[in-house]
Amino acid sequence: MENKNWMKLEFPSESVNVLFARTAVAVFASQLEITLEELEDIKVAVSEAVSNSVIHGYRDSHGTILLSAEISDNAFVVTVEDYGCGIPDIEQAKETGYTTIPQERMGLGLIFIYELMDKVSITSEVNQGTKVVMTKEFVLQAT
Amino acid sequence: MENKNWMKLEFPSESVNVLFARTAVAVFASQLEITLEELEDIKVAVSEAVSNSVIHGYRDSHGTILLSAEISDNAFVVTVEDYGCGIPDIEQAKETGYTTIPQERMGLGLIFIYELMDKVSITSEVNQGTKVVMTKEFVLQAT
Amino acid sequence: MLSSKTVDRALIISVEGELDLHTAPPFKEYIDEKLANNSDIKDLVLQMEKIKFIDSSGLGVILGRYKLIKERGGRLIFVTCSPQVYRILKLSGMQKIAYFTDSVKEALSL
Amino acid sequence: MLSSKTVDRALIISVEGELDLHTAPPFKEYIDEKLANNSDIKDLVLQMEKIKFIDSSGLGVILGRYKLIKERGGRLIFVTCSPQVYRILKLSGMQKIAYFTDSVKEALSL
Ligand SMILES: Nc1ncnc2c1ncn2[C@@H]1O[C@H](COP(=O)(O)OP(=O)(O)O)[C@@H](O)[C@H]1O
Ligand SMILES: Nc1ncnc2c1ncn2[C@@H]1O[C@H](COP(=O)(O)OP(=O)(O)O)[C@@H](O)[C@H]1O
Repeated sequence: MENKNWMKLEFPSESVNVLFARTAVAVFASQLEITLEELEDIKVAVSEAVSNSVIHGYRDSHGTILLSAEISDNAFVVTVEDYGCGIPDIEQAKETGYTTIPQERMGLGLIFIYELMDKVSITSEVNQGTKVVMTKEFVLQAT
Repeated sequence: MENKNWMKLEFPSESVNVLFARTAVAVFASQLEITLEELEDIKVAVSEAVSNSVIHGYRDSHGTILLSAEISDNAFVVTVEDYGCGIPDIEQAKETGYTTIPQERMGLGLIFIYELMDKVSITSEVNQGTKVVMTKEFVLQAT
Repeated sequence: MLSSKTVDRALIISVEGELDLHTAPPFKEYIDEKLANNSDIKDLVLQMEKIKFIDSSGLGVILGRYKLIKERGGRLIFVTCSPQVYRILKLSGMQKIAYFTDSVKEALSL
Repeated sequence: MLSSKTVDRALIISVEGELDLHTAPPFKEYIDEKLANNSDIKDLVLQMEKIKFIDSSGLGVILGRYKLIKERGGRLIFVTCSPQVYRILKLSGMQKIAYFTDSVKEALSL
């Protein structure tokens, strides 16, 4: 790899694309010498963030989801962004078991993201959208 | 799938991304009930087009490659686009064995693309870039 | 992707593939129909060997089914989880409420 | 990803993975070094069983090595190509210049 590698991916908020998104990120990440466990952590975190954009961000609508990944010296950074309804209270959303769709969901998605990734930052604005930046740190050994 | 599905992917012109590009397209295409052979055709065609953007389009430079895929009623359409040096004479470029890097290349890439896909359209402008649109036709059976 | 059989009062489900937002709903419906059609069923035995991936959407369905069979006095029993899947199940505290075994035979003799 | 041995006057190469723009250059260098270091080598035997993917960049390297061993009076022999790989090799007319076999033993007895 001559330069720092990155990728940007865009797709509509269909549930079938959750698998596509996490697999694409995993294929991109596999150029790094990371463990199977780290790769699985990233896949689950991406799956949660993209699922949230599909079911919450675009709950009563359809829209586009932006996914990007970037390899830096010692970290793999994934960003999932939607232009959906936004989160009014992020601290509340992060609580274990908190969900706005209690009849269907368990409120574990954000918990998993924080558990599996090393750094997480969520920014959101009501009716504007939500952006989740997730970082996995490691000693980079590019192949 | 409620709507017609699509995806757009962007990445830098590094050779390591050729594998990423064809695998991402294959994962996206796997939501269709296509044969292993059709999937392989698409993978090889994407690999050729992206390789061409890396080695020819951005021969003396680095740049961004755009890859998109779209599922329509009876076809899978993949587009590979670069903003590189362009092709002065497309008819000549399509000839078997024609290559501008004869010490390294065999001039088979475009031949393979035309052989493996059902419809191909190439547009190019010198110093502006090249766009290859490749279509695989089939009876769509979305899962 | 889904198959099942009933032995004694246990519903044994074999799942294949990836359990996420897209595949969890048919998985849920499949189990709920079996439970609705046979009120004898108590235990739910999930053969996880061929599950390649699970996230909170998949877990949510399993936790929801756990509630249903608990009301019947049944238990939730996992058979042959991969290390990756087990890690994710543990994140949700599943090991506190469910049983983990290495074979259906072992699951049925619990 | 690459290993080799020499039997009689044949260089037997085992390749693994995907042969494309990124992996073709080390593949080329590996073979060229073996050929340069041993002028006795005539035939090139490629064990293709573990090749998952090949495109024109991979093919280009193989066609280039074919030219080198042809000058030595050698032959190019493929062992156990998958149907997918064989289809792509055929597109380039490889079956007109190379031999296709099912085992190294068969390749060496040609
Ligand atoms: N992208 C998003 N857009 C809007 N709301 C979101 C988004 N992501 C999360 N939320 C809100 O945060 C809550 C908690 O999310 P999460 O922990 O993933 O649990 P769950 O998905 O089970 O509801 C959701 O119920 C939703 O209200
Ligand atoms: N994206 C591109 N940008 C600029 N030139 C291109 C591009 N794709 C193909 N070409 C030109 O067309 C020629 C033939 O391409 P191809 O058949 O793929 O053979 P090869 O890659 O082996 O040269 C190339 O040598 C190059 O001059």
